[in-house]
Amino acid sequence: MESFLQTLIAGVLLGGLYALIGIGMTLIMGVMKIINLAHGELMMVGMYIAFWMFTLFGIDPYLSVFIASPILFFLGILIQRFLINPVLKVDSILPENQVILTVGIGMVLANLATIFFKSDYRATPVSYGTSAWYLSDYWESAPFDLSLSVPWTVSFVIAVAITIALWFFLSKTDSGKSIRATAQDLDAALLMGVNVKLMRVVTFGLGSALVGAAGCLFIPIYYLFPSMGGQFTLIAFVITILGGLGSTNGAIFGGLILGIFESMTATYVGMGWAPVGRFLIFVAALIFLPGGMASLLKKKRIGK
Amino acid sequence: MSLLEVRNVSKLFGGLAASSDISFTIQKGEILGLIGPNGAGKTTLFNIVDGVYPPTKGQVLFKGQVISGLKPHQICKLGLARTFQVVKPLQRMSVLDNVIASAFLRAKNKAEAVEIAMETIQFTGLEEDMDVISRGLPLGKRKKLEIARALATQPELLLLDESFAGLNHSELNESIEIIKNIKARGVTIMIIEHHMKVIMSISDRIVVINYGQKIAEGTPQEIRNNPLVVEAYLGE
Amino acid sequence: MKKYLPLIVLACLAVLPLVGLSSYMLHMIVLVVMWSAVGMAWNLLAGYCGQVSFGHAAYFGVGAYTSGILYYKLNISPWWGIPISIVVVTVFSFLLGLVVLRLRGPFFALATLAMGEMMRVSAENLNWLTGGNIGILIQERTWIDKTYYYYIVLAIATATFLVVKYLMQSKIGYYFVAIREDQDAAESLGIDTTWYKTIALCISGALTGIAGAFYTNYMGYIDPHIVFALHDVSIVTIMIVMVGGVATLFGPFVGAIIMVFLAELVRSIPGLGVAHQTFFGILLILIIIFLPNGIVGDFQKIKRLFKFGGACK
Amino acid sequence: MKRLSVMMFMLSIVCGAAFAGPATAETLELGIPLPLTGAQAKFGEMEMRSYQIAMEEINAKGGIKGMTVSLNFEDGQGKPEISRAIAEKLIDVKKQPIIFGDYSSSCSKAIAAVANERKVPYLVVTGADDAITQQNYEYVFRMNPSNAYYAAGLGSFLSQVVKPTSIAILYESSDFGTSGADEMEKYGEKIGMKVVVKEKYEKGAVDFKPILTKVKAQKPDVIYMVSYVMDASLLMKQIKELRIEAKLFAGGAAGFAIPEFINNAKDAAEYVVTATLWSTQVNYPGAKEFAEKYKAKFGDYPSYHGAEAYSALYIVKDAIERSKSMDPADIRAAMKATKMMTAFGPIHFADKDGYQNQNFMETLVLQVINGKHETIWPESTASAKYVYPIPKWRDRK
Repeated sequence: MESFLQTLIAGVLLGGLYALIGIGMTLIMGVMKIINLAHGELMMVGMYIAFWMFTLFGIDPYLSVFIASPILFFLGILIQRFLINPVLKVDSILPENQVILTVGIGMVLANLATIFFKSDYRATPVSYGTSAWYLSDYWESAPFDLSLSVPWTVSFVIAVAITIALWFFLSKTDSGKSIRATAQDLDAALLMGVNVKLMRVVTFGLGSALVGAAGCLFIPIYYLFPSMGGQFTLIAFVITILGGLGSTNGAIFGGLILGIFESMTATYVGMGWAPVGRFLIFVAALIFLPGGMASLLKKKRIGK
Repeated sequence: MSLLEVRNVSKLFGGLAASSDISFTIQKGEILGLIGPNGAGKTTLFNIVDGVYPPTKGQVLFKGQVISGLKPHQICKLGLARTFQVVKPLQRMSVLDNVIASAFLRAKNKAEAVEIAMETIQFTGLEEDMDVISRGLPLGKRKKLEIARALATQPELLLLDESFAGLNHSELNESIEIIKNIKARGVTIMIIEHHMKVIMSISDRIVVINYGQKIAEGTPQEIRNNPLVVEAYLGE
Repeated sequence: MKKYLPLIVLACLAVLPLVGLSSYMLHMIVLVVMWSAVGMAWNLLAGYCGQVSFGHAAYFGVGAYTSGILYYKLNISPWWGIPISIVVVTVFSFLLGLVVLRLRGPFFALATLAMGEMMRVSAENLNWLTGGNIGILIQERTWIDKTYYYYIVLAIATATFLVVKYLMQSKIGYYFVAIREDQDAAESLGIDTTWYKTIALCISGALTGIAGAFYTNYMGYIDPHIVFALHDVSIVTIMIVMVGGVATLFGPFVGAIIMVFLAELVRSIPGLGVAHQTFFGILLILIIIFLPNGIVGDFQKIKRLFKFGGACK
Repeated sequence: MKRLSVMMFMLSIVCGAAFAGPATAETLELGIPLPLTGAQAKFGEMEMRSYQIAMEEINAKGGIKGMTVSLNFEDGQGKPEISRAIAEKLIDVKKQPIIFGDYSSSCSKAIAAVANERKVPYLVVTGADDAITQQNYEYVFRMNPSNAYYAAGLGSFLSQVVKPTSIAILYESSDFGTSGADEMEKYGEKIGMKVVVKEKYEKGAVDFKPILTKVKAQKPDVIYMVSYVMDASLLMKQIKELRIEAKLFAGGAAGFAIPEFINNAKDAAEYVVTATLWSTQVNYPGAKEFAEKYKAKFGDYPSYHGAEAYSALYIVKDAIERSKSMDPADIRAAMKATKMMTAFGPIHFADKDGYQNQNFMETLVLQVINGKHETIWPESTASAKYVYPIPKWRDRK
């Protein structure tokens, strides 16, 4: 029982953070229909910003969210405007050449980080890094002990807050609605007079800003080195597909499912196999649930 | 025995009926026109016959054999070819290669495929544009290419989906000529068309659908005088 | 001229070891030829048939491990891996195809990517079969002189080239390209798209597997991180073809020269240090932006650029 | 098309010219393959700095046989085929009479095979896989103990001080992690210690809590972890967070022995012991000086990887100076006869227990005491008395 609950807590916390990484990618993939293999590298950039803000000025990584996100937003806009857009415009036999472009971008970002910041492993030694709340501290006669890590919980809460803010932006504001329209149906959006070109630029910026924010939330609980991006790119893919392209709600569910699934596999099957499980549900989602979780959510609504 | 029989076919998309309980037959050698207002479900019906969608209810029989449930390529092999309303040329292949690709269906080797393709290209009057990469073609020629490609599979029944839309006057006449020649070769044709004058002049019989239902069937003369049809078109 | 180009290139390659190249150069050339074989195999599936795979490491790795396991488990010469991998990888590709070929476009790409990663993690965990992370080390390599390896890999690459060339001139080739251009149209023309995509996947997989089996023999050591690598195998393969020229016969060869030779050259520029990757990354970005169909694919464009110089002659 | 082939021909000529650099008589140019980019770059960088320190010292004292040493670092990116290319280049183009360096076992294996085939001595500096020196490779020498011996010191500490009855083993999915875990399992059987959990994880994992929860339920006496770099600190942070009480938390070198471990895990690192090959407090001549020099220059103490690289250059210097000529065969003979003291410890390449040209040495145990790595075992070289039993998490402030 203790194992199960503790694993569940871990899974939910992890899932919330995963979701934030995934949302950035789901927006980009949904609106632009491109595969961005530099996503993890953008997160790495966000983490370096948080790291230096902490090291040089003592700014808490959580506050760096407000610094890293705007910077990443502009970086994303620059990348989209000057690198990705020209490639999307040209006519090539395989549209996937944009993927190779993002590989190149990722390679350059990671290598620049190596040159400027060396390949040292970095972490922000925040004071609350290892503190936790314990069930037994509050309830003396608890039948078992559960713990809740402070930084994990704070990161999770901020991730949820950002997600809610994003949801408001997408569903209540005009530009948000335009982005959603572009993601759902490009032709319809064009007909409705949405400035698709602008929306693409904004979306890429937004996606980058989100993953940058995720980077800031990760650094108190994780660490940092230049070539760390790849594994997070893969996780973002899994969540995007699980959740459904372009669906933020889907990405949240996708992230939570992945987090809980991975934690449960680690406890009850073996952590070495956890990545296999991850990709197994990924492929299964691709085949049996082509619209992702978003399509399930929609179906239910129609059913009512 | 009729060449094609559509038997009580219905198709639902998420609760909405795109076709409901449609039945008709096509006899060997005739040209059957399929008309109806926009969104009446004509192309859906083609897609059902062609195997793109399985029908929700009912059956399609080709040469006495049930073909609903088969895949498009299997149906094509049986001798039923189609064109698309939104033309789908194989963009980066030349016109000749486009036609060769489809001619392979009945050819034993490449030489034979080329032979069939050349013959089809001459038949449809595309000789001059043979080596042009197909996405560079003007719309009229792309529509012709669609027909040529379908013909190269040597079908017994040809489904033409708005092959005349967007053509200018001379192209229109050319295409009508081609259709008549196809008929002369003994190929049965089912055609969707908006151009009333054309459809009335070339069809032997016409089926009219509206809101997914068949509302009339008969010779062009009968259709012209059918009050239901008039209402469907005027009522728009 | 164009007709004889393959023969001329082959003849040049065949006499290369005779001009007294250093063992180092020969190693680089072996890698170029091996990667161009992998590139050609990928090109068949992606460039011609339009199914962009991000998981060719799966086939490469299964081929490599076929060789490795023969040696490690059965004590058979790993060279047998080359013929046996054809069977093993074909069966493997067929099974994989049952799953991934249901998907199209970017979804296919992502599914293959996941498959490649799954194979890597499985190889890490199946200790009894693959030796897990310890990998498989072949005690004695067959020859010290690289010339033999070179001729073997050249034979593999030539065979791959001929298979691709022959297929692309036949009915199958037309069908592949038809599927790439428009799958629905192809289906309506009587092409069994699922079947032909499976054929493309199996042939492409088997050809990649042969190269993988060669890798085991040549390098003498494999482990899951090396042969099932996402970046170092799957993506490098894609880059080779994209840079060289998608859907061209010579593209993979030119791409392999760039990705192996030029990368080594850039790496060796004195004083560049670790920045060589930035340099090379920018080079890749420029190629993709200005030559979206690769060097061979957009050769006319390059020619136009140099026309000015040509007129002065 | 013709132009293309001409271009390709030109390219190959340019390549050939660029690859073959001349070497002057007064300088001894030595190329060293190292992973300077990619996931292993951290260690490549540390080794590069250590080689440079050694080079400066040697040059200040007149170089090797009167020649000034100049080091070229070649980025192998941790890819075996590139490491092999570098080795081929050094042997074939640069005619370097001895090869040394590279970091991972897989790259070392690729170089070892080439070196032995071409009959050029190769000194393995950090590659730990046992198989490297079990191949009857005459020309391959290894200065670091192989994986099987990494935790020997820790083993004796366990059996003499802790006397545990059960152990949980967590290890990363790499050759280093796998063989480290296997060795500990074997050792556990020998001393009657039950292995209650043995779990592998994908390196770079974010969340270890699930696997740790499983460990917690088994209540092992010792938790032994073989991890590279930062996984180590994440593991300890999360162990602290879950308040898993074990008699001892032990690491198998690598990640637990680098300074980043303490910097990152902070108070969670306290009292953790780890096996190591070397520490900054050992009494070997030059060890402390090297460590201080490194810290002064780069702000942090090196781990054993740095000491290995630093000493490697001295071993090479020693062998070249004793060698009759610059012929690889002579240098090999000199290498074989090596018997010297370095900052890393005594070096002697022996053939025993199925190994060839392998340096066997005593390995150490470190414990984090008051936020510093202290050498605690063997007691002869200890810089501080070990703390055992360790306090419970709940009782720490």
